Amino acid sequence: MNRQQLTLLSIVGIFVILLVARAFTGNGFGRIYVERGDASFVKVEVPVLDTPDGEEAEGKADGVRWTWVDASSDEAVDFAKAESPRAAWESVTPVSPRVYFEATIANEALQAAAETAYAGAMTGVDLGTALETWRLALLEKANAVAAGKAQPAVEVNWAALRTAGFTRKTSISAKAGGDFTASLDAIFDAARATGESDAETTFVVADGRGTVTTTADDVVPAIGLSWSRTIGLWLAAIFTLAIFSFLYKDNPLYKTAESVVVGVSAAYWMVIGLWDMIVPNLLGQLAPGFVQGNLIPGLAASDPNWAYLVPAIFGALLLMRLAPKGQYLSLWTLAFIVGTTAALRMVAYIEGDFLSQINATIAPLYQEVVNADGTVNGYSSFWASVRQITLVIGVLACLTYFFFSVEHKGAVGKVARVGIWFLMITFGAAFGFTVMGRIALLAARFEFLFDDWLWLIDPMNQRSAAVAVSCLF
Amino acid sequence: MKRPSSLLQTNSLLAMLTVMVMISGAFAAPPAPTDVVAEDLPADGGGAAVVTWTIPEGVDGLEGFQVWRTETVSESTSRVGNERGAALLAIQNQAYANEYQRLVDVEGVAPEDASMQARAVARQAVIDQRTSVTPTETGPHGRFWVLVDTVSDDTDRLQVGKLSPSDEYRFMVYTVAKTSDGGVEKSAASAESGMVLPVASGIDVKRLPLFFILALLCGAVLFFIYWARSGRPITIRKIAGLSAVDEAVGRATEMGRPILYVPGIQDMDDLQTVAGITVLGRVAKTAAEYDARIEVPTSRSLVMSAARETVHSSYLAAGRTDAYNPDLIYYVTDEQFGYTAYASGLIVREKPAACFYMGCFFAESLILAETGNSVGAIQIAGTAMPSQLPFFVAACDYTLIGEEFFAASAYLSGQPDQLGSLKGQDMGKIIVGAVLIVGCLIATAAVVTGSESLMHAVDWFKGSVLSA
Amino acid sequence: MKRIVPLWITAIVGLVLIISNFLPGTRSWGEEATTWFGIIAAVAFVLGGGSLLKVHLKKISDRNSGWAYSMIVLGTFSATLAVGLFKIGVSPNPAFPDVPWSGDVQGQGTPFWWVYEYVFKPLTATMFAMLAFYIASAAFRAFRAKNFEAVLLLGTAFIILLGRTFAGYFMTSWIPVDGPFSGLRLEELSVYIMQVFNTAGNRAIIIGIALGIAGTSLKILMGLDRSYLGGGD
Amino acid sequence: MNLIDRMANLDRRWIFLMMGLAVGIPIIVIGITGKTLPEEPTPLAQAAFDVLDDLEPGSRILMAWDFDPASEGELGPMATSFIRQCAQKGHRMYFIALWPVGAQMIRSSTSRVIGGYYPDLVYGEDWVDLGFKAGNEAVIKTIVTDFAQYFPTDARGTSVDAIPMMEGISSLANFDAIVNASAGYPGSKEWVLYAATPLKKPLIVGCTGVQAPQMYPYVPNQVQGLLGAIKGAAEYESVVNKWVRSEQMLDALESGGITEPASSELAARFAANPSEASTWTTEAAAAAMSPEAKTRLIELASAPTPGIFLEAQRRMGPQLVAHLLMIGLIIAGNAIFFATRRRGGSQ
Repeated sequence: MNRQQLTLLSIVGIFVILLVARAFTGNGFGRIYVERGDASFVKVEVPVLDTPDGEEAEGKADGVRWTWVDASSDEAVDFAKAESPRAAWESVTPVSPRVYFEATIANEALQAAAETAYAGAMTGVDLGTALETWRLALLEKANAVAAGKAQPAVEVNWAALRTAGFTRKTSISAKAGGDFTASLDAIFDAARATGESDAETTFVVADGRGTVTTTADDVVPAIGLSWSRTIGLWLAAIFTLAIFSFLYKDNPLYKTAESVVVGVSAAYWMVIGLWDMIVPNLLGQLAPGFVQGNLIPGLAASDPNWAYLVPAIFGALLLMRLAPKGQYLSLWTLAFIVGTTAALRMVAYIEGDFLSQINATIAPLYQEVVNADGTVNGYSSFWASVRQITLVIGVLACLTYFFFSVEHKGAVGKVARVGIWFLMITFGAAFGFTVMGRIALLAARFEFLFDDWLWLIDPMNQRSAAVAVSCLF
Repeated sequence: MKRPSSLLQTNSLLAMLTVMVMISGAFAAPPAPTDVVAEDLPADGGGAAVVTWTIPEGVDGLEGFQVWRTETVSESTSRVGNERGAALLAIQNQAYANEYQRLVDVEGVAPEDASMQARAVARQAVIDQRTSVTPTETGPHGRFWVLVDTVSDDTDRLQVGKLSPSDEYRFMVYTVAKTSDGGVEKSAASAESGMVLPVASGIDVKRLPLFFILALLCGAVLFFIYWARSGRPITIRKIAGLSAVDEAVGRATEMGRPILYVPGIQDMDDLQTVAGITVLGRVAKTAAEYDARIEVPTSRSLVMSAARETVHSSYLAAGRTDAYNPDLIYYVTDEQFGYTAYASGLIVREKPAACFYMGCFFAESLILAETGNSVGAIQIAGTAMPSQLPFFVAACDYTLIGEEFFAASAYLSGQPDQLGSLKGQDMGKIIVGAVLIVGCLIATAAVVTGSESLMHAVDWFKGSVLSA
Repeated sequence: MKRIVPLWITAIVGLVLIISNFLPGTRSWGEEATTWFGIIAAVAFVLGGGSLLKVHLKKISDRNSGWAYSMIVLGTFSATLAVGLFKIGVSPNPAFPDVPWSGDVQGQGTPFWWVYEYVFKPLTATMFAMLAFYIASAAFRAFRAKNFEAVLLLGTAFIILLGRTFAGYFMTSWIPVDGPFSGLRLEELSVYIMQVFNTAGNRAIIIGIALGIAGTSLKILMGLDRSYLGGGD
Repeated sequence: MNLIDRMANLDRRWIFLMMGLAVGIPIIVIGITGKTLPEEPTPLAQAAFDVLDDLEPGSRILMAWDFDPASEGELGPMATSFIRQCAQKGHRMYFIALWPVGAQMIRSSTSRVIGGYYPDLVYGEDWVDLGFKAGNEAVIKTIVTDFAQYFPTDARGTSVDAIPMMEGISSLANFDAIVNASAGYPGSKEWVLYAATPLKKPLIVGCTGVQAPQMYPYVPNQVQGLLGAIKGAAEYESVVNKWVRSEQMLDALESGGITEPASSELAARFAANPSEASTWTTEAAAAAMSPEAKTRLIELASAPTPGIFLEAQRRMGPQLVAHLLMIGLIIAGNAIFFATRRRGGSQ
């Protein structure tokens, strides 16, 4: 076995060991959980408060305004009618695995508790007392179950949960996640008041025993695995490793990743350029009505600004570069680009760099540092002065090095050499800082692999700490 | 966890102060300033006005003056809008509370239903009363005023900035004086000034020093360009690394391997790319003469076409148009690392004998230089990116540091324009050196001798000439 | 004609932008020009995509070596472009649910966001992270203390590398903070180097570059430097 | 082949492996133990904090996020801490990006900090995301005098006229400070040249290690606060974390009925030594406090800082080991170089 193979083996080996260790310990890794819900909206007429007197903006006539509101908001409850236009789609919110785990533990505890029937007599007369006793007993049991779950279970028995009377709202939601007491209380409160918590979940007292039943047959779990994002995460991890594989040797995997990044980035820039710049800033000026009506309804409608035909034409000329003929026309646009940047930079560099840097360097060579009691601190003054003198000498010497009209001989040569020393120290500092930056970037990538993908570490407390440590030891 | 805005606090404080002032003012208010005149600040960039007034005679315990200005139209609109909004909101809340109370207490409606019905009634109340709400619009002289600034007692002039050049303003001034019991009192409002529009004038005088310095530097460059054009010789010091170009190209020819030329990853609007393309012209010419293959992957499509034209004319100049292959000069991607990945892959695959990195580089400098090093290529780099220089210095055989790169481009082109402008820039450096030495010495002298006039001179120079 | 028009465009645009700095009345002209510049810059992204398409289509049709990778480039390019341009899978803006194209294409959860989050981001970030490895390799093989200049460079780098971590503090923590030699503590020393030597060196570089940029800009605006139009003259 | 030759021809992949381990192992160790190295803020990081702290609450801060995922490792923690300080202080934040991917950086940092820890901030009143605009320095140059020209809408497609906090914003001059997180061009240098210098506005720059040395000459005239590389981020992060904790304790103390001067003094004391808070509440002076406020105070004192606000400080661990490795590699490389050269010379 030669050294190359050994290196490869070491690198691959480390990752394989990590992967295997993760795969066989804990409760899986590299998954993304989301909470699914409904985003539904309704168009209603609401009163307008803040229009200045006498100004009747469009759609704001008669002190009312047509607007879309969230279907669960107060406005929707008040003003929505049966015929009001409605729209809805699925909303997806990512949740950390911890929320999912906690919800699972809570639900298991709750389920275990709810399955325990109340043993004593439960008649209509002292139903309240009986319920309370039962509630406490169930809570105790639920707590015991939850306490025994140092390791969160990953499998959720949805059928059992349904039987236990769970609807999406009362059981597994990010908000109630982990708090089974609240869920249990909600059911009992409902039971005390009406004997019914909602249309589907029923608390029944029969034969002296209390049970929770449900008639709902398709309870959709709110929190669950997101396949698209989980696949995405694994893809990201594979791409990360594919790029790292170039460190060993150029290989097809790397070349594939390379091609992907070329294709994706070019398209990404195009899309962003179109939606963030061309549509609002160019089309929004040339065809404000169309843009406002179809693409950016929030844009204030105004009259077309025909001056923007100029950049449109320049843009079109630039694209002539792709055409088989008339490519020279794109030089016109290039001329515009070059002229703009040259002029912008000429003024800004002279003002912001040239003058301001001279300004910052001009200071007394003798710097007086005064103590709190008003006396001059000789020691500090000395060093402050040395500092200023060094700075001025450094600037002058480096400028001499960049002086091209004179050969570097004699006195000029000596000063230029001092300048080189200053430059080398400058480059050394740049080197140190650059190393610093690069390592931080690598650390961030490793954090992605170890944290998001392998779930080896958990600095953001997204999963329970027990899971992370248990897989290593 | 937001702390209450201190703006509110200041406002309420101000109101309290005003009340206090009004109360004490009822006894013996000091006289208001007279002759309040407002004028547009001449020769500025717009948005500034000067207010002057006459200090009233014989005011006991004169503290200073308060300058107020009128609201602009947009300020009025938004204030009025806010006031109306608040008033309507109050009406709505009141109507809701009344109706809810009535429904629950009198009609015995269930709370949920009551709340719904009450909201509908409240909504109707807003619609009904929307025209009856008229916000206040008062102040002295029938206007609404905004406090600009408070100035000391010996001041009779205030320059007001941060105005909108498209709005008209009037000003008025209050006298503020101390009362005998230690309080503060304010005079009645002065007569308001005439209308002033703080327009921009033809020339912004504050920026004139910048203009002159720009003209001086540009003049030096132009002078030496014409000096050089007239045929007078311009010497440029030897630049180590340039002589290596021929050597590198020669070696590529010997080994039969290609030359890789990377003109940076910025577009043609970056001057380093322009310099890189200039150097490319020279390298391509040498390559054409030696019959070496030169490959130029670019990160911008514009750079690609510029490079194609440059290389084409180089081949033309070398009389080798037959050997010119535009396909070797091509666009890869705009994306920095997409490009780097491609270029470093290319180095590994094609093993060029010589690599040139001339232009604007960022993080890819190290990857390219290190990869080039690993295939044993002669590497010559030139960039003005200070952050990338340490890596080129370390990993390449020759490096053109910063301005040296531009100088090299001038030197290689041999054009009088380029050389002349280099000389002109050197003049700029002489000016910098002189200003620095003189400036520091005068500043030192000012500190050591404690001379006020010297100190003022330095401050004036730094304040108005060097920071236009 | 081919050369004259661009030269005039450059000169006029440049002149307008420069005078707009000094004549407030012309400021709005400068604003217009810079806004147009931004739009053209966005069009340049389109040009970039178009050029990429052209290059790789040619590669595929010529069956150049590695044309299969060009297929991947084209495939990912068109897929990303499609989900982005047509806002596939994007829910409308909650404030305007009746306008189907009003949605935010970059919003979390959209297919375009997915491409960003799971393809673009890991790939570009990892490419950058590779620099840490190259820098280590360069440290071992390339940074030689060949001469005095190189010693200065490396020595400074050492001080910065140590001074900017806990190691520097640990190594020189025995030097009293308020004593006369406190400046020799590594963390102090690294600050001193940055604020004096580094500032001096960079200041000279900055001043030189500013002069160079002013000179070159002038030549470009006056039509003396036409290299951006391709060719030397 | 002897040892020196073998070392001189060492396959660079071994060095890659060493670097990988030097970074990877500390990450795992720190990730499991949760311990970070102590940070002492340098004057530059403190200055960055002070500029934002000295502004009145409600000040308008332009947050220019000019970076991409490639530099997120360095700049992400700075962005997080900038937002945290501004949100805690009650500043109004205006986010813009000059890098195409910067828009995503704005989204991720705001959703992490504002979404996760300051949910009571209202979009459009306390912060607004104006998104990406193409044009590099031309964007800055334009908005110095006219903001709406480039930004007719925010990133969500709402007209700026309909956004409450955009009222009174007509140009960059209306902002109180500019905060920039920058990974290159366009970035901090452009903000210095085109905005901070002509407008003389306070500018705080958080930049990558690569840029930091070039930004030093601008301090303190053109740049008021400079955070360079992950070290700058870690220092600033620790300053902000300490301040936020003492602010929260201050709230708890004030709501518990401790008078204002006493509570600010106490908050500073407890922030320096959190364990003191739990013992102090038993003292007589604490008797005035309500039990809820007491519990809250102890909770605040003993609660760990959330993981996302320790990102930079955690990364200082791998940083330390990797720096030592780099120094070792340079020394080893030179030792081999001189050893071979000497031998070569004697032949």
